[in-house]
Amino acid sequence: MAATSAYNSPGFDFSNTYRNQFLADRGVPLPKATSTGTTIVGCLFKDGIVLGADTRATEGPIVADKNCEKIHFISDNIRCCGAGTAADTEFTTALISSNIEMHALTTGRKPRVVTAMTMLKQMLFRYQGNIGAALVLGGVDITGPQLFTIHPHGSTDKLPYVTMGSGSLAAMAIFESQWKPDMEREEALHLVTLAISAGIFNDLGSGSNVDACVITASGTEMLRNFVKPNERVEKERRYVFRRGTTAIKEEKVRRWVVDEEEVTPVGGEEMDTS
Amino acid sequence: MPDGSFSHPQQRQFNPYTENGGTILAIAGKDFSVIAGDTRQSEGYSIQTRYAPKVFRLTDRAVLAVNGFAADGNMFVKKVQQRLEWYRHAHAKDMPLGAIARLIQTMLYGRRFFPYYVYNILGGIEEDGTGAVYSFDPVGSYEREACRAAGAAQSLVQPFLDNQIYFKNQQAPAGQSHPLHLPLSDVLAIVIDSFTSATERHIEVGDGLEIYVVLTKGRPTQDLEGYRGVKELTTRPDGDRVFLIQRELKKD
Amino acid sequence: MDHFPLSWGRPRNDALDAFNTYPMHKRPTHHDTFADGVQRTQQPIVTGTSVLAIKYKDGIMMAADTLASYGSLARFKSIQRLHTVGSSTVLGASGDLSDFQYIQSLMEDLIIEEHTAGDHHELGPAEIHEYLAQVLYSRRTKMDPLWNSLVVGGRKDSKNFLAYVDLLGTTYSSSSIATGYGAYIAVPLLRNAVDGRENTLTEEEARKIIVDCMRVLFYRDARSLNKFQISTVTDAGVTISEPIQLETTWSFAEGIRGYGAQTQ
Amino acid sequence: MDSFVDQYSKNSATAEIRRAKEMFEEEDGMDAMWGSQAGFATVASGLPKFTIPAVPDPSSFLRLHTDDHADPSCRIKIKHGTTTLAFRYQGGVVVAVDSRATAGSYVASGTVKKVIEINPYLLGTMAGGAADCQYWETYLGIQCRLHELRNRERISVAAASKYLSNLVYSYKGMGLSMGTMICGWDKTGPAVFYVDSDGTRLKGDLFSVGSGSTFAYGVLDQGYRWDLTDEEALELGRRSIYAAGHRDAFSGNTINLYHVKEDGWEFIGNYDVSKMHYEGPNGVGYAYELRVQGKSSANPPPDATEVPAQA
Amino acid sequence: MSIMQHNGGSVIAMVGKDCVAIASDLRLGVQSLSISSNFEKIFPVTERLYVGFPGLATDVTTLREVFRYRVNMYTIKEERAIEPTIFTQLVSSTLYERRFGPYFIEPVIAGLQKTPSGSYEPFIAATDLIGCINFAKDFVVAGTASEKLFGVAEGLWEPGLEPEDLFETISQTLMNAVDRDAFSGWGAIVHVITKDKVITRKLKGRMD
Amino acid sequence: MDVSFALTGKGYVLVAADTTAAHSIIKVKSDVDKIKELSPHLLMAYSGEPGDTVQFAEYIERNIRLYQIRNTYGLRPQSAASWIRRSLAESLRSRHPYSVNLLLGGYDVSTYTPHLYWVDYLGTLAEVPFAAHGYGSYFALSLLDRYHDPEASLEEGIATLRRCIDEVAKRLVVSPGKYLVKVVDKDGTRVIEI
Repeated sequence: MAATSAYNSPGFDFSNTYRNQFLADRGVPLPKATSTGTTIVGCLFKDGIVLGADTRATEGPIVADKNCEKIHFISDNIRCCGAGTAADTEFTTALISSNIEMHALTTGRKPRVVTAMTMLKQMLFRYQGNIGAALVLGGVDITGPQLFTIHPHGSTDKLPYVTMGSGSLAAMAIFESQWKPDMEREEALHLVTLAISAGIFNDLGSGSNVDACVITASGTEMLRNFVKPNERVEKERRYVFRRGTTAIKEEKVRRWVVDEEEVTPVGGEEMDTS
Repeated sequence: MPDGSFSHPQQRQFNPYTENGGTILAIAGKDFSVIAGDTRQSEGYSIQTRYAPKVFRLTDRAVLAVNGFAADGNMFVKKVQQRLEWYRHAHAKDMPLGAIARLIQTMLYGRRFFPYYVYNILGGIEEDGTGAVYSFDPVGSYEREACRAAGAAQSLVQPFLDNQIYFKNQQAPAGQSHPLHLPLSDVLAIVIDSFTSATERHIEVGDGLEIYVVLTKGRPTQDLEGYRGVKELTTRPDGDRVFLIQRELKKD
Repeated sequence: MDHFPLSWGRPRNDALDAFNTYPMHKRPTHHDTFADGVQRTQQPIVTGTSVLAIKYKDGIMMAADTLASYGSLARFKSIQRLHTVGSSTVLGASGDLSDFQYIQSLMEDLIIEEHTAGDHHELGPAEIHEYLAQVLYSRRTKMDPLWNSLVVGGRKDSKNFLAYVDLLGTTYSSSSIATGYGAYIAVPLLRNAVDGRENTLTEEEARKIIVDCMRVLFYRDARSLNKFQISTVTDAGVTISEPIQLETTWSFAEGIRGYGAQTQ
Repeated sequence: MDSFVDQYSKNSATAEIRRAKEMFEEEDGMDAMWGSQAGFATVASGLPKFTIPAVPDPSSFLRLHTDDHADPSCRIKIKHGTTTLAFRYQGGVVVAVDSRATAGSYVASGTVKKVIEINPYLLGTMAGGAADCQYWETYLGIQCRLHELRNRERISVAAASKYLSNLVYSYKGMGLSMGTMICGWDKTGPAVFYVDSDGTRLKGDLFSVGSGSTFAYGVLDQGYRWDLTDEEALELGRRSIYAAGHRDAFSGNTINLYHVKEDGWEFIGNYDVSKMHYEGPNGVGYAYELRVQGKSSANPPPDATEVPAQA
Repeated sequence: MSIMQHNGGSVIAMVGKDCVAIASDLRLGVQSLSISSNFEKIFPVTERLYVGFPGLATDVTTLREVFRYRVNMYTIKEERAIEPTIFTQLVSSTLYERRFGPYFIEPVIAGLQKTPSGSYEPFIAATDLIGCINFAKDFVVAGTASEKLFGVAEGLWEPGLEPEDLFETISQTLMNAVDRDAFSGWGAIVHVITKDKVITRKLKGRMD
Repeated sequence: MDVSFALTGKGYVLVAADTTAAHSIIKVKSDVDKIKELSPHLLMAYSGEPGDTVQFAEYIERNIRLYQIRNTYGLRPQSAASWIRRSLAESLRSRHPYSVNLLLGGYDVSTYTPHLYWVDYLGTLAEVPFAAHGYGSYFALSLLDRYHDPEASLEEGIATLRRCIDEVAKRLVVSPGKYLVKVVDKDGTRVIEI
């Protein structure tokens, strides 16, 4: 803790690795991070790109987050969907978003999708797959609509319709059977919804709602919770407890001054035991 | 290689078990018993079918729920049913609940060294007319309880039942005590809420819900009349009565 | 048995710790053997890929391509993987084909035996399925599995029957079933098209659904072939078509350039 | 039809189904599955048979799928964890057990009956695999009854425990897990025998078995004397199980207390560990924190005016 | 047994009407052996912001020190108290920094966020051990009893609970969940944070 | 197979540790002092990986001393415990971590309060009224739950400690033969014969 700044120097800190290895050698398995089972897709249409994602985050078989956001901001005209280790997709896209902003400021031009793609693949390649981010990158720039997938090891693909995540096969089946070139916006949005829904209903790792994002030359429209097919039904009864149900050993109350005009001094701590 | 995972080629290649998800639970009341299970059958991240029953009527007063590896479970239920049939032929009556429980123990223990990967819960009415639930581990240890959840989401559901059925950690209002048995309507509400909650948080639970209700002989049935999705399965007019309630669960 | 307090009652690994001298903080390293096993490694040799089947108004329809793969080699290109059993059942198989051929001969025997009993009772799809489930389950219990995923479909007494059984003896029935890669790729499409419409779909519509799915499977399953057979079971009996050639389009590939910045 | 061919053909359909049937009969291991003996036949007539998986090393197969320490993700979790104790004193035998069963970190049950009432004169305790103990001690109960019928006298504790020991020893190395105390009163007076699945059988005055046994010993050894009164003895048993329930994560929930006397055993009661902690059996909680409430280790000199609160 | 279960412990946070609550058990164990029944895992960050660290006990202490340092530096630099959202990002980035050698902690954050209009809004969040944030509107859980907590909370929680009702709901959720977990328990502590006060209560829970 | 105990009483902390140095199945020496006097009012019992223990204890001892020289006053027990924990936790992040379990007993002369800290090799710190390390803890903790009294006189404290030692001698397979017992109170630290 020699640093005097609240902010540490950038980059990963490996200081715990020896210790963790030491623990692992003692036969204790190390825990896993939240991963998103996930269905994410992207599809090209006449005027631009539609991206889609489900909103379930899982830890093993448990749903950790029912409504998380998997379509990440890169720049005004570029978005990126993430599958894999949740923290990795989050931080990788945030980092590239900031680099793209810097790049845009340096060059004074609107960022290109291919620039973001190159930054992402170079970063992921550098980490040799240890950063578990599988991404679908889409946007519209001066060269027109662009759609890429980036795999954790840094390989990329450029296709008119792409899917990623555990529900990718289900979503791809929809695309393979129904995609056609030069669709209208509504058509494309509907198709993406279908593809994500196929993931939601057929893949256990994906679930809850459909997020979509439409990017055209004229702007970006983020459709958060575009379709909500899985709202919880109302419970059969209420479970509010009578006050005093829980047995207490001791109680401590700390009061804060809220109203600053109040002149009377307020006791900092009062204690009563019940 | 001292890593404890000694194994032989055959085991590596062929694992005779798999896991098919889902959850079951049962609650016993004073003069009724409720046994429920979801209907999803999955393997890995795939849903194999949205309707595969996990709860089976054995007699008019005994219902068995099985969970774990579906092939083992189905085969096990078939064998129990076969044994009960034989018993019927020999005794001209249904086997009593407590005896079925012991039968299930010996059958499970017969596979002590190659266990059935099955968690069983047996629910029904005892000979004295009280509701009962018996829960089993895969190799046959069992005990009679008032409520039990098993399967993929057991650790989500069981503490909720502890709280709502046994009133665990709840202080009763001064001068009062918690009821010993809950009414059927409350139990059904808790069962349905347990499953909708489990569906929210466990990926292997969902699609459909089947609730079997066994009522002791002569018990009024008005709390089931008009209940959404209920139908009667009773085979004999003068004995205990079995009802089935079917509900939908979320499909994601 | 292990008597150390932390692992009391658990089996002791005698190979590791013959004299009960287990060190305190050390445990056998974690390894998810279970997950490993589920991957079903390469025991099967010559294999077939997906089988698709759905229920429709007048019966059931099943399809499978005609490829037998030897690892990644497309070894035999006109193998039939649909098999008629009796007069109202069809059996589709993916997985090891020699095991399937054994099952076929079992089926022949079974039907002949039933026939020679002379009671004019014929095994229907439900009975065939039950039989297969018993056989596959008992083989798995002997740790000597028949390495197949089977789909049994049929129609008897104007009732449609469609069910699945695999090498572990796992069974289920559903209005649409697919094995192999089909479980991931075709099932979403089949469920969209069939669920809730089992009693209204015409044969035409059913055929279109099946062909569409076979096409998608051919696009995405590297062990598949664009030549397949369709079988139907209706009140009229079982039909298995001649191999059908799929029509596929690859035209959009023309427009794709590279994997990144390339435009030409 | 041609039953001869059928009998010897290896891969006809009937042969296949016959093999399947053989399989079932084998695994049920029952001679009579019919009639009044259905389901209990084996236990009544000779040693039961068990299905063994067709693998080269069945015990490692079993460990592969059931040992949650070697592989925490193993799916077939057999319940574990326990504290049981039994000791002999001038007034008989006190048997005390907890009631928790854990599968991995999950508390699978808090109401397990870990004292198995073999017959009115014999008790067995359960530690290790719950099913192993339940099954074999039930079986032992049958054998004890048969002994009575054959010999017109009750079986001695020594003989009963020897019977059990011989039984489980014949399965040694197969993966049974059980550590039990057979307690009773016979012609020789009160007796306690420890029997486990390794084949150990020990006669003794005082045993504690299970994951929490060390904690129970800690209290038990300090308070144990041969000439305890009944009251003291029961309190010692209860207090020792409480101590284990408190300190051992895999033990707890409730205490079941039994007393074996000359005329057979008596169930004394079921005590919630939490209630024992706060209130004890008669209003005084066992809890350390209650016992030391208001006490302080600080020793300020009498002239110190103010003592800052303890950090 | 995973390293996260070595010392045991669980934390849960819930949103109520203009209030939040955060609660944890008090056990410190070494695998099955319980060492201390007074090991707090929840620490105040500011007046209306608390953070809970379930996981490996050594990292609980270390991270508590790390965050006390970083929050103090923030306060000195910015001359204002850190807000829950900002603190959550700080937690997230601190953990992700150790992506390849993580602390074995899954923090849970609960507090009241000051809105531009000067009122306070409930805020809860949790992250996994490498800092992936889970913003929730109902409840967040972590620790060895997380599955059990999810199940009970999903059943008991409802929106718009008053502070006293929220206290009952979170206490019941926590106690019943940890009673089914071998590695959590040994008493519990609950903090209910409202605009003008923080109520801290120790619960009379099972001690086995 | 190290065993160490510590418990607080009225105005003191008793710390006991076995005196065996063992290599595998061999007892090399049977009068080893495993309790370091870190400062006039601070004792540290250490056990764990041979080599690490002494190296770490001496490192701590020197640094606590250095602090006292630099600042003219020593660290209070809480501060010392916190710093020692931190040193241990940080060493764990290095290539050669110290595998040492500690019991820290101190007497705070400004509040007249004895303090006892339990620290394990991972750097887990907990303040407790009594503590044990090694296999002995499996027997002693429940015993101390039952018999420990925070207001016990030194004689009573020693009697309780005796119980622990006897219990371990009775039940532990390879129980250590001899123990070294030290006490810290307002007058400083000293060895106690038992």
